[in-house]
Amino acid sequence: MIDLAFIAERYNYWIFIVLMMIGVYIVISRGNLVKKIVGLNIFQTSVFIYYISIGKVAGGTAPILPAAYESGHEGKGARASAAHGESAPAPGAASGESLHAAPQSAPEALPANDLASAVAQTPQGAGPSGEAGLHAAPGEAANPLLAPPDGAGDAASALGEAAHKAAEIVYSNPLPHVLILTAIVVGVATTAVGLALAVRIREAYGTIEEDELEAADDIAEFGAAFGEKAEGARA
Amino acid sequence: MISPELALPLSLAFPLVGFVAIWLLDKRPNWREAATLATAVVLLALAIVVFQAVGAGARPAYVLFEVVSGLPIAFEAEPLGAMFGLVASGLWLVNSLYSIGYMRGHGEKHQTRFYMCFAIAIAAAMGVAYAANLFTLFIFYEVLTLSTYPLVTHKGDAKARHGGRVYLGVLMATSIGLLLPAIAWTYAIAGSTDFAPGGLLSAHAEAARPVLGLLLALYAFGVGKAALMPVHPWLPNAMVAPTPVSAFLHAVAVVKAGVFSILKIVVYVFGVDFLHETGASAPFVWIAGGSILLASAIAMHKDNLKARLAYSTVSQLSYVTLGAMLAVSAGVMGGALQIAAHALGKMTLFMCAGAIMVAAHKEKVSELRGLGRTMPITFVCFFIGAVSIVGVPPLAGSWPKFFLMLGAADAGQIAMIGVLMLSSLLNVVYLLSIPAVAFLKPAKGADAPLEKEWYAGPLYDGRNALPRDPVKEAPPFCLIPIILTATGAIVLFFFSGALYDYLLPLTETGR
Amino acid sequence: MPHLILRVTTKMFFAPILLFALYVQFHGDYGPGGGFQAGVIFAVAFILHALCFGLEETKKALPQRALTIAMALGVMFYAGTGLATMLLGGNFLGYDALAPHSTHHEGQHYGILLVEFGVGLAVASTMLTVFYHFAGREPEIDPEDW
Amino acid sequence: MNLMAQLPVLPVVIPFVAGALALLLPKGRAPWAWATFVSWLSFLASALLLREVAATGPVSYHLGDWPPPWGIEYRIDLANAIVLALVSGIAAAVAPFAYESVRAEIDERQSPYFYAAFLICVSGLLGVTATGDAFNIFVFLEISSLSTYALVAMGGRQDRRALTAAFTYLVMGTLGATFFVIGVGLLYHATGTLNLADLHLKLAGQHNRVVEAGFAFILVGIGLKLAMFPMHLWLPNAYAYAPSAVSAFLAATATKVAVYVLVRFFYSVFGLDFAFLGDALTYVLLPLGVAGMFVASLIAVFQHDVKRMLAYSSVGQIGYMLLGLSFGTREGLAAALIHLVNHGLMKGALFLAVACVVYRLGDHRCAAFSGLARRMPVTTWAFVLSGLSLIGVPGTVGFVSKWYLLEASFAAGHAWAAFMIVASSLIAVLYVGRVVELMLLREPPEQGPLSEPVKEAPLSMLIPMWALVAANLYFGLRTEFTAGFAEQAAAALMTVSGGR
Repeated sequence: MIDLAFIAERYNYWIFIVLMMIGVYIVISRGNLVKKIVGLNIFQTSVFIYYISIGKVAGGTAPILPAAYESGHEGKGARASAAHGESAPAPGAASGESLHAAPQSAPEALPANDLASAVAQTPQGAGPSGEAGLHAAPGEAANPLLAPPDGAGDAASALGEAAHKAAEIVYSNPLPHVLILTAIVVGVATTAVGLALAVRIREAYGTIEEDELEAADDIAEFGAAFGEKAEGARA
Repeated sequence: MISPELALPLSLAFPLVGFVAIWLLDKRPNWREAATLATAVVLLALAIVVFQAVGAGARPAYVLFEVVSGLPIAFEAEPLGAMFGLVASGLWLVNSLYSIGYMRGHGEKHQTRFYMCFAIAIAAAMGVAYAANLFTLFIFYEVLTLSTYPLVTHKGDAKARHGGRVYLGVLMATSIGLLLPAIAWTYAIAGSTDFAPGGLLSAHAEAARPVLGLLLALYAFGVGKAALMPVHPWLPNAMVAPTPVSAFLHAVAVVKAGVFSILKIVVYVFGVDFLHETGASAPFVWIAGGSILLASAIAMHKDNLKARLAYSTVSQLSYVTLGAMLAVSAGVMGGALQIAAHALGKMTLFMCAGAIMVAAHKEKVSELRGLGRTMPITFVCFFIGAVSIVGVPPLAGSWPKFFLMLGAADAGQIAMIGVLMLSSLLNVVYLLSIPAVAFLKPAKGADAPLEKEWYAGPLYDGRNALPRDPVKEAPPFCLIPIILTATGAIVLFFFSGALYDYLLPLTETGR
Repeated sequence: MPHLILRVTTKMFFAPILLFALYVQFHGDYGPGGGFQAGVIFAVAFILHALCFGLEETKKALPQRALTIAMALGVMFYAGTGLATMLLGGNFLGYDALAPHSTHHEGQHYGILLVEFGVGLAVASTMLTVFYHFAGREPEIDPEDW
Repeated sequence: MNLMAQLPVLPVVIPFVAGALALLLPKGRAPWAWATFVSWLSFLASALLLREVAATGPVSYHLGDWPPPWGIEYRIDLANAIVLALVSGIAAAVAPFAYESVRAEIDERQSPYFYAAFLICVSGLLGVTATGDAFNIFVFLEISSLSTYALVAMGGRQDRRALTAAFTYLVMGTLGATFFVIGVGLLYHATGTLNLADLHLKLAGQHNRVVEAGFAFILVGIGLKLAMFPMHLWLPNAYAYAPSAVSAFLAATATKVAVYVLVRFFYSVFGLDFAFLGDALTYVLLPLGVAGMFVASLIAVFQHDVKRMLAYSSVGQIGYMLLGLSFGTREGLAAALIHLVNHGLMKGALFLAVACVVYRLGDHRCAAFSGLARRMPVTTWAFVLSGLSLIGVPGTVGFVSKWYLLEASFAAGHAWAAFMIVASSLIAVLYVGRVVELMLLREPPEQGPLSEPVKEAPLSMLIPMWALVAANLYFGLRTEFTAGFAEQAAAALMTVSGGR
């Protein structure tokens, strides 16, 4: 018995798979170099969709602090922490518990520079700041820092309150976005290099159709191959 | 007197010193040859020191370093190795003398390269002789192959290239394709590749027994240098090389290294008793026997003198393999003696063939008619060498045959006695016919008038491409070595008893 | 000149686009934004300029050599920040080393600003370089072809 | 600043920063000198790192002071310390070599770009090796690949086929990287972490489709990157038409790093408890490795172009590494790691020798090698010696590799595999022997452009080339740095992965 609802509610994965297949198909079947790059882009984009899908939490909002909580650094810190803490795997995740396990383990794995208290005080450059792969670190690192600030002090109680309020909102997991932003950069760079190569190929061969390129190479090689055979025989 | 412990590594290092000296003296041929000879003399002296020490019961050893954990490059002299070392270094001296005469007589090119390669090759042969484990043996075995490749292809023409290709191809294919996995397998079973008295594998009988036959096959054919049929083609193909190289291949180092390795592997890796008990070697007795007869038969068809000698070598070396595979002490002893005896005999024959080439420019047996009268010394020596190989007393070649037959009887392989006898007969036919043609048949055919003309008329008329000398004996540098080895073949007959005693530990440790 | 409107519009938009790029750049510390987005927007301003005024005009304003330097500088800012933190005794990109005595991790702010600036610079110049190279290969768009 | 504490990140960061700086240098000698200096620095750092790791065990470095598993961790154990040393060592040899070679083959105006791309490529490869974060591997993989595409395409001035080769490489490489990133995504989906060590912990006991699909995607993605047969089609042309110095560097490092990533994922992340891995080893890696060994080597025999021949040989040699991996034993893993290093050394030396020939004769087809022993003896002997190493003659690193592979096959009970290995070595005898015979025993061409008298290559090329040849010989006899470390690394990896 096919559970249609089961299939339908995972439509994002179907989109991912379909796009991926389309992309790979174009890469393989098209002889035009630019079309190949187009296919490559579709393929990569499908991966972006997949990554973004797994970061989505049912009912969660984008990891941006609502204006109501925008009351200074503290709020933002709490926002960041909450965002990461509440992130949960998307529906269909094979083992959600491992993600949930991360938060619980956070307190005992206190960061070296005492980030547990720091998190309430400093914005942790959330998702969008991620740029290159190296940069994924902060976003990722913030992941477990959901724990309400346990650092004592007068500021702390206020902070805790703000954090508590912030924690009521469910956020999507920003880390996949960070990763995907990096992947986009890589993809853009790849596309640029690919197109540049296509341009150079067109200058060198006068065509960007794979068949014609191969034919041109074969003709050149055959001419050379004739000599090469003679040389080979002598050699 | 230098200590044997020191002589052992020195005998490996000294040829390399010679190598550098030869290289540096590239532009001064006389000094270069002097360096070769000096190296050979020193090497022989070192080999004698080791030989005597081993005879006195010592086992000089030297560990270079460990390449891979559990696999050191290590050397240890034992009777068989010491004997091989002595034979190789002694004959190398003779061969060097002869090379000088031959190479100059022939006006060969690239002589420096030639002597350099020789130096490396003899170092490798010494390495094989003194190797304390299979791993070391394999390393030097490969170095020997590679260093003789430029010697085989010395002429550099299409024929030499083809010969070299077969030479390298067969030897590399067998050593990498069969010998190397065999060694690795042995290592996997025994955890070491050290040569052990009584046999390395016999100590791990349980693990070794199921694969014993396969392993033995890998070794027997993997040591391609032993030229057991069907891995023999490299040997006839290597005949394109200059004669000193052929002599080196056949008598001094290469095939000897092959059969030496087989003997050593049978004695120290498998263990004679272990093989005897399991009977794993029985099929190889037949293969060796077949190889003996087949190669003899082929040799009879060959008109080219060197090719005939080459097949004779294939046949004679299978004696050693046969002796090893009989897996009884008399067989092993026969094989060991055959190494020395055949070395002297075959060396003589090859140098004679070379002398004939230098002096008369003849390569074919049928062209030798009447040549015995103009080159009597050469052909008398040839006769001695041939008779020794046939196995007639009082020449060195008779003892190995005696022990091999004894071994065949011990092992219950009565058929092999027949094989050995038949082989002797065939030897008579294809070897003794050569001096017979030279001495007894009068010179006739197209060559004869020319010869007369050489005696009578002007030696060189300017139109002839080659300046021809009248046929006379080869230069003394060629002749002296021939006489030396021929005498050696006679002397060895009388000293075989001493050699037997010397080699006795080899078979006793097996018991 | 039929494309006068485009040119005038471009002139009007040019500066705001740059300004917006800078906003996105420096707001990245607090909200959505950051070097990559800012860099792209920054580059867009010049691409628009080139589209309307011709590549040569844009190249006069922002020569290729400057872009090459900016690209390298961008990476240098990024990696240099990392090196600076290393020199100051922290780990690579350990921003806290930038303001070691701060009680609220002020270093993190400095670090992220510097790094994002580097990224923005690199992205903008790379984008423009790519554009220059592609556009430069075709003949200039003739005003009559509009 | 405590230099030793920063060591794990230095080999990666130094060339990265320096690559950007190289862009600013004027054309001519400066970029080359800078690249050489930097690659030596990087090698020094890697060597120090190797020494430290060998002495004190794995080193962990927390990028930006964020602790793992949340921050990016650079985790250096012996396995990647060896690969780091190999990659930076080859870079340190190729960089000084490159000056003359590049000047002859590449437009001089491009030289700053060339050296910038070269350094970034080095940095990327080192980054892949050093990092302990799955996504970071992807990023560095792409950084190195992108610069590689550019480097390969720079051969277009000599032969326009370099452009199509680079394009094919780009398409295949991007497909591979994207597959890899899908695989990483699936693993993240299943575990919520990207740190390799943490992934291993969280994956323990998980045997579901998500993890299996992730494994498959990673295997295929990295398989494309490492030119696993039959996904090798991009490699021969890319290596054949790239500038010679680039060919040498790539052949010695790029695929090796990919093999390392495979090892890392197999043994450090999935572990032998992951049943799917065992199947993949037996039914995918083993047959493909053996097929690659034979098919690629056989194709190599029939090549008229020496660079293409060596490229096909590389595909075949990768087969050996995969075969070693596929046994799933400590010995097999050690053999794969040893061959990884050793093959880098020998292929580097061989390609450098070809580069010398290209420099003087402008051709890398067989005809150019005819009679080379008379014309360029020093280069010829370098080629011969490293060719012997490729065959696996004792006394060279090739032999050490073969030995360990054979030992591993027997130990794993795959005696037949041992014979496969030696049989394919014999094919290597054929293709190496063909060129060696041409060089040693033929006369130089008598007419045509190749017949002009040529000198030996300049010293700046000979010295780095012979340094690699010497390494081939030295590590063929003294193996404590290669085999010794690789065995320890394999033992450590096996402990992690729960194998024997």
